Amino acid sequence: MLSVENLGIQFGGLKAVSGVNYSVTPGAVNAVIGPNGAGKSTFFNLISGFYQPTSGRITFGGEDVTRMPAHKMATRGVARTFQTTSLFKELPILDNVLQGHRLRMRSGIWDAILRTPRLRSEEREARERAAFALDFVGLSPRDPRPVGMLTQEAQKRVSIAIALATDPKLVLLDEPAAGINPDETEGLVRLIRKMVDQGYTVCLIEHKMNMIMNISDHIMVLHHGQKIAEGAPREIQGNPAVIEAYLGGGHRA
Amino acid sequence: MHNSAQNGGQTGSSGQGALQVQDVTVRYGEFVALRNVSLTVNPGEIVVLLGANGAGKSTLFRTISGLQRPVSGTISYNGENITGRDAAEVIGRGVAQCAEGRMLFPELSIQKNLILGAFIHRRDKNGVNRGLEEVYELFPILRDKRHDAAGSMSGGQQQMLAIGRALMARPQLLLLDEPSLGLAPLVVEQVLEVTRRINATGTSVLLAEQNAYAALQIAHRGYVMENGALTLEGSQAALLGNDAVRSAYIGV
Amino acid sequence: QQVVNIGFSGPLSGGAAFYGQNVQSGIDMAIKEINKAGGVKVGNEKVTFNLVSLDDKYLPNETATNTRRLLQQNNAPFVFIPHAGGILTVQGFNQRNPEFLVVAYSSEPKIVESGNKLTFMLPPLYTMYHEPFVKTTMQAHGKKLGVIPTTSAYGKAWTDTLTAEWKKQGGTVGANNGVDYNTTTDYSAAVTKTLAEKPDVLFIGGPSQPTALVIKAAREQGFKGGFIVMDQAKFEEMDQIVPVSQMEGAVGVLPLRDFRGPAAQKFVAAYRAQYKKEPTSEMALNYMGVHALAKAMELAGTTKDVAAIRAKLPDALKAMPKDKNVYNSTGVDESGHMIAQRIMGQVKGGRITQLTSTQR
Amino acid sequence: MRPGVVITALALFAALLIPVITKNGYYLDVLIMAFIWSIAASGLNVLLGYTGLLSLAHAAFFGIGAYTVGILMLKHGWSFWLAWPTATALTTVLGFLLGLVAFRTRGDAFAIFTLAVGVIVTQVIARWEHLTGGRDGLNGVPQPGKVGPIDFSEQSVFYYLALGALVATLYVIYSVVKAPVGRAFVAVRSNEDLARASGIDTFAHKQRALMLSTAIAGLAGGLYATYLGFLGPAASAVTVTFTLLLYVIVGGAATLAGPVIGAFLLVVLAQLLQASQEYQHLILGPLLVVLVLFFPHGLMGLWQKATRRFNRPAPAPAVIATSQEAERAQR
Amino acid sequence: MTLFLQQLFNGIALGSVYSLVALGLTLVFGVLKIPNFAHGALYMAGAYVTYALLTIVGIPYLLAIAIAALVLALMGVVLERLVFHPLRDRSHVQAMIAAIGVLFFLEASAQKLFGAEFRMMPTPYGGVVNLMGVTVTTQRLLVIGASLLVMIVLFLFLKRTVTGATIEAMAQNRAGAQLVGINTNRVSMLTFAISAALAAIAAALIAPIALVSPTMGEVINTKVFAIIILGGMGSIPGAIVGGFLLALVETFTTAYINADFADIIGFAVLVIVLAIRPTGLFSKGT
Ligand SMILES: Nc1ncnc2c1ncn2[C@@H]1O[C@H](COP(=O)(O)OP(=O)(O)OP(=O)(O)O)[C@@H](O)[C@H]1O
Ligand SMILES: Nc1ncnc2c1ncn2[C@@H]1O[C@H](COP(=O)(O)OP(=O)(O)OP(=O)(O)O)[C@@H](O)[C@H]1O
Ligand SMILES: CC(C)C[C@H](N)C(=O)O
Ligand SMILES: [Mg+2]
Ligand SMILES: [Mg+2]
Repeated sequence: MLSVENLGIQFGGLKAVSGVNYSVTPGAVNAVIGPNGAGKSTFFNLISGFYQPTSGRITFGGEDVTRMPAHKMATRGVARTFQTTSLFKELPILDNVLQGHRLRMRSGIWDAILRTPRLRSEEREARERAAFALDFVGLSPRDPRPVGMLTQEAQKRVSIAIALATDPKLVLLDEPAAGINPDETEGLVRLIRKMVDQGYTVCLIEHKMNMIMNISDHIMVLHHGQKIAEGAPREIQGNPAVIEAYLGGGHRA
Repeated sequence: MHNSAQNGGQTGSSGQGALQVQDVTVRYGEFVALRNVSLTVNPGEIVVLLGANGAGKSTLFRTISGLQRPVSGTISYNGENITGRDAAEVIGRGVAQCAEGRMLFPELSIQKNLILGAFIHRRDKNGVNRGLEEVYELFPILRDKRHDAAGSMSGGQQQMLAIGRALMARPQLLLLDEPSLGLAPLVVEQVLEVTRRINATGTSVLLAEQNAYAALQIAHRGYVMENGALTLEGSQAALLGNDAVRSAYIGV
Repeated sequence: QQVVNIGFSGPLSGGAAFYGQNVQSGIDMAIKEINKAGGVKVGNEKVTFNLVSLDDKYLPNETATNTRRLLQQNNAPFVFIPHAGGILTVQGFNQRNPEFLVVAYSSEPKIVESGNKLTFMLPPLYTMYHEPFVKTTMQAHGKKLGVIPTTSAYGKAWTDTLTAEWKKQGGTVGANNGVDYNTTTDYSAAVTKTLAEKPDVLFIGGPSQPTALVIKAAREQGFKGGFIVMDQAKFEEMDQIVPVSQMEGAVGVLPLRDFRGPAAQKFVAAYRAQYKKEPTSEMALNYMGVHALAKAMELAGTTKDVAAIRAKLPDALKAMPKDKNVYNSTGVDESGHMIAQRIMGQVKGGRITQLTSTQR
Repeated sequence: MRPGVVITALALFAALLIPVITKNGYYLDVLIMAFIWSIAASGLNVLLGYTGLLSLAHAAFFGIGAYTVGILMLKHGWSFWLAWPTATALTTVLGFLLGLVAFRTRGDAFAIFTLAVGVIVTQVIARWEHLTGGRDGLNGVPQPGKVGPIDFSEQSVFYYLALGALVATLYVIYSVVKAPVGRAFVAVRSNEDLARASGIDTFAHKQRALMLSTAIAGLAGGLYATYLGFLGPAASAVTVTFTLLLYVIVGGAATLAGPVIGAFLLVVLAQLLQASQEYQHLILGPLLVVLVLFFPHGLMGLWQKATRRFNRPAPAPAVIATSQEAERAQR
Repeated sequence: MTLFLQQLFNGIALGSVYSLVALGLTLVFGVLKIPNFAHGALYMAGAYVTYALLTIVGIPYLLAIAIAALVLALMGVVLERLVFHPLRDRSHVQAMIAAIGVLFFLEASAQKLFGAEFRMMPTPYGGVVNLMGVTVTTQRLLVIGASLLVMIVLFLFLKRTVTGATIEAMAQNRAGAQLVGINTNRVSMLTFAISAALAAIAAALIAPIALVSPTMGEVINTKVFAIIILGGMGSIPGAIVGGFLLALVETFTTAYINADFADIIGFAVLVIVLAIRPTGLFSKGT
């Protein structure tokens, strides 16, 4: 699975992430928490290839992927969602999810013009995959509306479906429960559980502590770009450094 | 649970700093961002607006400030209808906003940011200078860095500047949109403390927060917004005691 | 009673609009004159003319479309075109069905070299100016030539042949510092560079007004020598921009108004009265072109058979009324080129005077 | 059957019949030029409409295509049928090379970068006299030779060649945009970061879109050269790109028919306005403003609104990010 | 050496005009994010208004420039209201197309009103001074002096006055400007007014050297776009530095290579700069 050594990135003078050593536990829900600006999203950006680290090493499945660009990371099996729901807004659900399978296709312009058998078989496969992903998250492929018009909750599901359509091994979810109500959060928790049950590894950033405590198998806490704690939910909840930095003095969990 | 503004200073909705939002609906294109939202801020109150990311808090704030036009509903301030007025006019009446994303002028100096905050009082030079003094009093760090570009400061300092700039308009009602965003817990406490002090001088405050626990500590009343609609309202104590609120916004 | 449409496709908007309008006005004037006189008699019929002008913005593809429109919608047997690109383009189809006569106002040699049988070329070849221009200025000022003409296709062609002539007569030629007279904002940089070579004579020219500015810049920077002015620029337009005194020592085309001969004087007076501006050879040659065509129709006895009309052109120029023959043309040569007197001028002693007359 | 399909079939049928009905060289000329401009505008649409990238060097590729055909036929005696594909291949390769550098920039910077490239190409054409004839241009580019009994120098026959090229171009674009590769173009336009996160090699897809678009520009340029017979540097000028851009926007970007409708409308309009002479730009200018103000998605936008059924992507709303989006992207 | 100095002087004179025109364009881009392709047409209109005031009304040169600046400011406002304000939230391409429409209209109007011919703008500053072998014409001195003066006044206005600060504020954060009570509509109009006035002043200053014609704006248009891209879109120092840089590249190319290559090298410099620094010289890093 994915692991990082001494990972760091600097923006100008700001060390957004520094000296992080961490391994994702396969087949589990791995949570990353920490105060605003702690570097959580930056950490995701690093391990998904969006940012190039200024120090350290990233390996995935035994391969050194330290400077690999984002689209290649996706091909290796690292899929992600964004903190602010990010979709192909003017496209309908199915087209959104079909984009997620593009990385598994080889057909290009000539296949399109000549309508090669490869194109047709890939297209069929993509549709099957999209149907599977949509079914997994509980959405219908037939909704013709642009996804920008769907509810927040449905949009979150679409973004997860896009990620699933890429055939990932590891799925990074950046605040998937932000912007949805407690009931919907329940649904999301069930969805994430189902993902893990089906063999996906999930890495998750969340501020909703009840959700985190209830769903995660393992938690890492970032603060000022550094890892200040790591462990099972129980340990983290009781960790004085975490309470001090994140949960807050007044927090009674 | 219903309105029980026990701590809310003087009641009555037409005194200074009184805001009444009635049945406001806002759309972005075909997306409905706010659905029939009604809310009140009484003079002298701190009212907190809780809600997750994308619930519509900022949209409501933008609408009150005149940056966004509602498709229906009315907003009145001190008994006067201000629905759909220009932002410049709204602030001219005493409603200032410290907006999400801070909305600073990053390349201008801190002092210039503050002076622009007092844009509506620009002819009153003495008043502007007095305002500057007050803000510097409140946030001494801003005085030290007053010639630096706003964008060069750390997030927390920028947040102070954003609040300071809103105060320069000498508002009777201050809209604070997630002032704790991106701030370390310690700074959050500081900001909330300042909010309390501003309120103590008679300014009403409408405060949007995700950091519900901390916000509720200083609020008199609060509302909960979900998916563009208000789903709960109540006093500080009532909200703190509510299970749904605790599970959704505080964590158990 | 028949009305024959005469086509014109030239720049009427954009940077070259002024030039296009000048040409157009010469054609227009001749047509009005003929019509006012009751038209011409072709066979047994009275024929009058109607000008159909289309804007081509100096773009060859627009010229082609315009020309097809003039042929199909207006049945025009003649199309006047004042730029080489457009002319060369329509020469690609003017000998096919329907046939039409291209009336070319451009002195680009390729136009007649191609051997197109249905082309009537109005201006004289510019190469006729070279020998006398070079001789005069080299004698008066010295053997070193500075080169700073416009970089249009026409300007380049002029430059090549003129500098060759200058060398042939034993002079030396500086670097080509040509600039695009249509787009340059400030000529001083190019002038400074040219003057650094300490030339005795400057070869300049493009549209009249920028040409005058180049003279102005050269004089400001202390240039004392003479100028060879390309025939595109007209003294009578340049003196609107700079005083004649600054143009001292320049050779170029004699202004039409100084051309001796009754036809020219009559034309100048009539043109000024009608169009409230100074006529130049552009107007005059196109004016002659229309009169020549009218005469050729008369002689050929047809308004449709353009080959026959073309065949009668040499006779037509000889037979045409003397008071319309502004440049005393004596005919049209084999290749379709009008043979006319164009008198050269020079600025001497603060006045524009005749240089020498040559015939082609 | 969808109304769009019916209308397309009718339009194609009418287009096939026209040379049978009229031999008027002017009408055919206007239509042939409209076909050629439609092809070029469709190429621009691949990039601008579907992929969201504005290249202002489009006419430069049109010009390069035209000059390639012109030079090969005129100076080297090549057959059109060989020169034409060569020109198209060359513009494709040059598109690839442009992309290598240009895709370092984004948004407005990309547009202006390509603007500068366009200006340079025109200037080079105007100055490389030895090759291009410089400002004199190239004269006498031959017409396509005979193929069997078919004589392409016959205007009405050439008409079918131009029409065929347009139909083929539209078929290619149609096939591409509904295939995975073209869907990925749209993904790049819609949300480049998400596209990357979903494993789409956005650079490679931008390259493909650019190459397809420059190939089409070269194709159109080749037709132009052989049809007109004369080439000047003006054919590659940036003003030509702007004209093509007008066709795309007025007709409707990111739609198959938009650029064609725009080209036909404006080419015909320009001919009608010729009658009004000096007033043509006085009318055309304000007309453009009105079109943009009131038909933001072009004429096809109107059509889609009328026949809206959510199963097709809406036309590209904002091709270069609007100010708000740009601001957001910076944060 | 003299050649060098002479070309330096030529370059600075030309650069002041480029900078002035580019400043107007970059201001509008910075504040409104509109690439105003009609900017060159405003420049042209400014020249004609000055020309008309001088020759038809008979007003002295400097006064004519001032009045022309005011007239153009008004035109700028009208343009903003009628065309660009309604398009403010649309894509740039649409604003560009609309601007091209405006350009067509203004050029055609100029041709209709004044004819297509080049016109010479008279100036009272026809003198020539010789400094160390360098020819210094009074008009060029005026161009440099007046441009510098205008730039300084503009700078002081932007930096020292509250109204000026509103322009900068809006450029940096439109919503932020609205929030502090700045009437952004008014600032938009003001920006367009200043932009058009700057173009008019530049045109009126250079016209006695360069002639007046309906298409005079087309050439400058491409150049000033190149300049503001070179300098960084919306950057004020970028416009100034870019303007002088392009003018100097042009004059020195003319001087040491070939005049005919001035344009090509100017744009090549742009391409190279952008290839290395995609966002221009003075932009903040992305
Ligand atoms: N591209 C960038 N350039 C400069 N600074 C950046 C960049 N991306 C992130 N940062 C800075 O790095 C720090 C960490 O940001 P990050 O987005 O990772 O925080 P986070 O932990 O995800 O916070 P939140 O919970 O608010 O999402 C912040 O100070 C942020 O401003
Ligand atoms: N300009 C806009 N155009 C379209 N949709 C928008 C726009 N601004 C906001 N939205 C959408 O409206 C909804 C409400 O957004 P809003 O910013 O008001 O939420 P919020 O409660 O302030 O959230 P946060 O906690 O993230 O600040 C979100 O779904 C958002 O995506
Ligand atoms: C000066 C003119 C006679 C040149 C002409 N316009 C041409 O294109 O050749
Ligand atoms: Mg984050
Ligand atoms: Mg918000």
